[in-house]
Amino acid sequence: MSTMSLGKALNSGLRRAMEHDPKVVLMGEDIGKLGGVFRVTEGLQRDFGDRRVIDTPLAESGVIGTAVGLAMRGYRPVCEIQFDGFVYPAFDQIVSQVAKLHYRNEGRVTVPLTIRIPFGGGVGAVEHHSESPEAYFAHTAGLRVVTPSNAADGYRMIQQAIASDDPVVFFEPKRRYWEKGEVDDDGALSDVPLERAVVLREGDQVTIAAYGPMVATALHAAHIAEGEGTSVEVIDLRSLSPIDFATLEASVHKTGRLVVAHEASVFGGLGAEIAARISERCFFHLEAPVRRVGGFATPYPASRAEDHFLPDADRILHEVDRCLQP
Amino acid sequence: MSTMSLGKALNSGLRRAMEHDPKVVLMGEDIGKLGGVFRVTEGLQRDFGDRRVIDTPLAESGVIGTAVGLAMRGYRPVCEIQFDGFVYPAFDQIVSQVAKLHYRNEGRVTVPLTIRIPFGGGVGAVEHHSESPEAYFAHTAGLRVVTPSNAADGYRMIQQAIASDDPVVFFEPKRRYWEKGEVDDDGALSDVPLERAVVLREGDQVTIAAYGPMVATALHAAHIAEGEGTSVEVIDLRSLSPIDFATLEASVHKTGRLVVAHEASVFGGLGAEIAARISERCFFHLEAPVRRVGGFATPYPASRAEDHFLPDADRILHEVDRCLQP
Amino acid sequence: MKYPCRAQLVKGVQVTTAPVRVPDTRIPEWTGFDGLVQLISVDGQRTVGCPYWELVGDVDANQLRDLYRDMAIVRRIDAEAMALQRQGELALWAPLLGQEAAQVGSARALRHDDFVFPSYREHGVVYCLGVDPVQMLRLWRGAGLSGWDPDVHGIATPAIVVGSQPLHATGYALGVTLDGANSAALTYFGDGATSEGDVAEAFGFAASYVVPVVFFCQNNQWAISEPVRLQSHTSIVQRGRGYGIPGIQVDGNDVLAVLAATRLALARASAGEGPTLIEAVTYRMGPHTTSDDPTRYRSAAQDEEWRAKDPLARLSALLHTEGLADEEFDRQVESDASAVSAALRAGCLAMPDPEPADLFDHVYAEPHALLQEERDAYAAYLAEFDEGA
Amino acid sequence: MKYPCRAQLVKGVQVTTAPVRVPDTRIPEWTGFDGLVQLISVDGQRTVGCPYWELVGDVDANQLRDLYRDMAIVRRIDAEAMALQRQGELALWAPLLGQEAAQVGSARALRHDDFVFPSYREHGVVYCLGVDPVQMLRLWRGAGLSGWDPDVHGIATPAIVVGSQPLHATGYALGVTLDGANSAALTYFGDGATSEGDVAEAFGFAASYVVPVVFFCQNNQWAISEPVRLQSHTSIVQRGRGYGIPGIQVDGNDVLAVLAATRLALARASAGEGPTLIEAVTYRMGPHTTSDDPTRYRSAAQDEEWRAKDPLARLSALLHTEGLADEEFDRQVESDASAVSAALRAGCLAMPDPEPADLFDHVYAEPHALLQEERDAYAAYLAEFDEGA
Ligand SMILES: Cc1ncc(C[n+]2csc(CCOP(=O)(O)OP(=O)(O)O)c2C)c(N)n1
Ligand SMILES: Cc1ncc(C[n+]2csc(CCOP(=O)(O)OP(=O)(O)O)c2C)c(N)n1
Ligand SMILES: [Mg+2]
Ligand SMILES: [Mg+2]
Repeated sequence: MSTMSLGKALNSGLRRAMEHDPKVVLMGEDIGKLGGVFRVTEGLQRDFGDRRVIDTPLAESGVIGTAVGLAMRGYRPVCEIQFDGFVYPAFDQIVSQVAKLHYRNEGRVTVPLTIRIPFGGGVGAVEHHSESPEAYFAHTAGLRVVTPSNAADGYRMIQQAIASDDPVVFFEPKRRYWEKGEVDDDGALSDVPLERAVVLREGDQVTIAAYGPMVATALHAAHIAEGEGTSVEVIDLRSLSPIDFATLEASVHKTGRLVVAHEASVFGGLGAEIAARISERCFFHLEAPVRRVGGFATPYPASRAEDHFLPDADRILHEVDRCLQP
Repeated sequence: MSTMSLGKALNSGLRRAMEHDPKVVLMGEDIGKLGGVFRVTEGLQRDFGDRRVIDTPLAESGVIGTAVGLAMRGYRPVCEIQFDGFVYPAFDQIVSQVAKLHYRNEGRVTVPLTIRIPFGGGVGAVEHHSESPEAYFAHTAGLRVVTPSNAADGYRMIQQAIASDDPVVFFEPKRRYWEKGEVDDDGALSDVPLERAVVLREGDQVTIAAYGPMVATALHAAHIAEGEGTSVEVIDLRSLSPIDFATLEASVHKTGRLVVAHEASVFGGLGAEIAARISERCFFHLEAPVRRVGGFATPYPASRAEDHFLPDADRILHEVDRCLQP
Repeated sequence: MKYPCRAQLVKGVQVTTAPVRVPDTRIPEWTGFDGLVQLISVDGQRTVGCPYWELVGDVDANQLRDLYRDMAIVRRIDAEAMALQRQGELALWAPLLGQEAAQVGSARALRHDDFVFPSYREHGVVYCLGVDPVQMLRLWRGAGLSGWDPDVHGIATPAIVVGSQPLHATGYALGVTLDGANSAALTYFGDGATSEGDVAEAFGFAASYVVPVVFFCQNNQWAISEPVRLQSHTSIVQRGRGYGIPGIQVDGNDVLAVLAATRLALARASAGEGPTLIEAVTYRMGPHTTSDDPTRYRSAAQDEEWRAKDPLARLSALLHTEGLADEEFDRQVESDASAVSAALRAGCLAMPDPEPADLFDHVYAEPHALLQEERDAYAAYLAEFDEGA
Repeated sequence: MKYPCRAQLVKGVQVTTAPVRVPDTRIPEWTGFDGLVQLISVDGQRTVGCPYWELVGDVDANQLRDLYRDMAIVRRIDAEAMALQRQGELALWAPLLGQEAAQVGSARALRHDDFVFPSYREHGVVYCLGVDPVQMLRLWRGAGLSGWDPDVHGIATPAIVVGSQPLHATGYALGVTLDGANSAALTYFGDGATSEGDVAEAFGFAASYVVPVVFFCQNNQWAISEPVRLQSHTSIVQRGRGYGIPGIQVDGNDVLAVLAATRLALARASAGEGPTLIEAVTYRMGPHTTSDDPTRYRSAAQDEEWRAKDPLARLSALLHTEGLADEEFDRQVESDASAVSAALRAGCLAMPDPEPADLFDHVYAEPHALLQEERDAYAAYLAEFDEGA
């Protein structure tokens, strides 16, 4: 065990994956000498060479499209998209090729691609650097979508994503890159499957489901609630496609109340899928309607207004309270 | 009043809009001499010239990106994307530019763009020609998303979309292009606002909400249900962003039951947003959980299997029945 | 009727591997050649003085006849597919009529370990790589989304999204380089595709990484209703030069010239000299697809002009004037082609439709909870009907 | 301290409209010029023999001094912004240090009705178009997403998505053509941006439609940590030639050469000759942004080499050796620059933060039910706290 930041844990996980499988190659803008703008690939080109850690020309569709060809040649490419807002030029290659090649070829072709995307706000950035596009990818059949919320998961999940024979869109909560945690980097890989959600905090009155950057916020809210005498259960979804509804249902059967939190706009966000399915499956268990808290139906605002856009513990607790007095 | 197909109604609506405003220009692949692969722009280049009906090079991002520049110069471009599956190369220009320019410029710039996209399946096409990507755009703040289900709406809504100062993604249900209906092409423009849903058939036991190509299927299902003694109300959403929840709520207050149908994959589709919001707002009115029927979590299949993928009246009625015996 | 399988390709024209045929030292000279590469004139005469002749010096009478037979069979496959579509057996078909030389000539230059990324119109290439023509029809019939195993035949499932495949070829070629292999990737695309950003990005990546990829553009003058001039006011080969990618403009209706140019490009790739852009100047003699109506946008005169340049007529004239073919040969080719088309029709009609359950297969390579749930629910739903009945 | 507003631009260097200065008959000759355009040598001497001198024949001592003052002020604005960022007043800043000549030279060639589509680094251009520097800081401070009215100043809000703006410029230029106007659109982008498919598509559309757009690429040798060679093994001007777009490679640290080249390109545009690609060869002397650490990827030696080519030092040397400037002038420029930076700092600190309610404004131009609902709900939510307090 050692203590490290999420960013460092991802770096260690990438290193471990590269040691483990010579077919793993990293591609992206500025990932070589610079080590990526968030330093997640720091030192990897130095140690594995520029044939395994490849700086690409400045073109996202080109990064993903060439990675598809590499995968068809037997490689396991891990592509870095520099920021959430810059994945869109690659959208066609991801949605029409990466997601569909296995299906199109009836299983004869696999595309074990991992697409790393630092996502979310809260870092005071300029436009296009704080987006949460996960719903676009989760709605796209053929892709798996996951996001770690802490260093331990970052270290494990990046290796699981790379090892998966399916394409995985791997969202990294950028504002949590610097948060430290205990990482089991000497032990064997965790046996928690990539698509499993985990209960991070037990409670019996209200369940909060969150993922990525909002998990820490949800835990904070639960802590405050406890002080106010409310027992809140917090679930870290980890996988956004598929979503582990079994874990969510079990929790809601216990609490009867659910609040879903994410940074993305509420309208058409993943909270909708969760609220829809839980409302259907737990129809007779819900004491109150499922509440969603998230971004507004606006583009991501100027950074000096982002604290209003981003759900904080107060806004989550506001919905928790509404669940308790419907 | 005259009777015409949806395709012809759209053609007439485009013509009317071009006559009405000299700043309206059409752009797209093969829209000139060919009149578009579905002939929706037939005869328009002949009558308005190749400076107002512009064939573009084969590049979707280029079509939308240049249309943005034209809009900034004071034009009102109407772009045709040849098929649903070919809008993705333009995704970045649509999501990062078209949707955000007005907000970015704090209202000083408007982008009155209309993006026409024939969408949906059921026409026995090869891959990429039967997709339903509406959820991607509905989840994107800054865009309006609408879809007509019949000739009368096609004629009116295309003119309303073009007249709107907001960018509108205009989905055309391609398998309904040839279905005829009464069009009020001599009277004044309808006063039904673009973002309003309409009740196409009244009923008091179950509400079916559908849009675009599924509206006819929903009406058919309602007709069968009536024969079986079940009274079904059918709502045509028409606008997918924003969604007219007031009309939906009023209906559910009456019926207490809701089935949402669309061709897109259920997981993360717009049915989720509708089910989530109605389950929340009508928590104490719902007699049964909101049911969703739609595409599976698979890419669009080979056309000889599409009848299994696409919801038909039977699959809708299956959910109607589940609502009646929860 | 048998079809050459990948293994059998070790016999015949196509195995003349470029390294043997093309001395590296001569590559710059040939690459430097400026102007249209043509070895057989429109009226079937061998042109004199073109240095590319040396690249096909090994092509003897037998091989010339093989090339003709390939083109004749491919044209017949295309005609039969058109007929099947008109009869409702196929959902759609994109005819290659007029592009037989561009496709057969380039395909026959491939080495056994090269890999091809085609578009939807390369039926002739698919045939040359040993795919059973019946399997070509599968995606056009809507019985599946693909037809063959890319690894068995060395050719990917056709790209329908215009311009999406050159990046895949470039990435594959990067893999070839990382493997230290000396094969190449070859990708086909059209004149219209050159406008897509993805094709430009492929040029950029290939030039930057100096990978063994051949960009083979069939400039058939039209992108559905749009003439090539709408895409570009300059020749397509010039596009590549902007990236430092040498271009070869070849008469796409001259099978020998195409064979020579493609061999050169593959040799450059294997010699570590990076990408080459080949522009095969040809013509789409038929409609864009069976859904298209060319009379709306192009003149009969242009069709006429190009019919005079027919790739088969040209080679046939050469074979006959040089006494390399006689009526017996023509009869033989005719009967071979008939056999292929008969088998094609029979195979098409016998092709099974997909089963409902197939719908849920191969979305993911690994188990997926939601998909399993939907599969079970749909099976249960269908079962209710059976009970009902 | 006043800033020239759009109207005032009718005085000064920048209004010498190309049609007047550039006789259409001479355009082909200048465009045909091959090689790097340089009018002032690195050591501040006027070069001899370059035909581009004629394009700046009107630039007298006053105008030369104006150009120098512009560059000095712009460099000071940049330095002050860097300082403000280091002090936490700005979220980020992308310095233009080293690119003053490329930006001032090109901006001063603009006619009053031209329209500019810049990237995030064109602070010098924004200044020349009369925008209050304080407004430039707004988006970098996070106080808003933009800073000025594009229509008032003839310059769009900077594009942050690399490569997205050349298509906008091309579409705007198409609009100019449809209007029958004779102004032009000019767009700035970097060497790295040339790899993006959108930039290639812009070249393609502009060449196909022959529209009045100038593609101005500042090749500052780096795209964050990536050297230009990773993007292209050929010169950037060559990219344009692949589309039939003439290219002018100019010494980007020579303000006069840049002024001349841009005037020529704008003249071509107005003469109906279509797009021109200008590659201004320059250097990003600072970090990519305040978040960057160039020591990780580039050598001090390269920095040294380029410091010797400093665009300001060069013009200053010329002004002084030719007796067009004295210490008094230097002092005056210094005090003008100080005044600008003092006003900049004051304005930055005084800049108000956005109000919560602003968040919901201008998402749509027309009423939107969901947005109104969310706005009201959030206002009510905030109100609860006030009650609570
Ligand atoms: C990205 C994309 N846009 C549009 C289409 C529709 N489409 C199919 S083929 C075609 C024309 C292609 O022309 P070209 O590249 O010259 O190839 P050809 O059909 O002539 O062989 C178009 C516009 C598509 N398949 N993909
Ligand atoms: C589409 C996109 N991808 C990545 C980025 C992140 N990014 C910002 S600037 C930059 C480098 C741009 O280099 P260049 O085009 O040479 O312009 P310069 O910064 O040198 O002025 C990158 C990769 C972005 N803003 N947009
Ligand atoms: Mg073509
Ligand atoms: Mg640069």
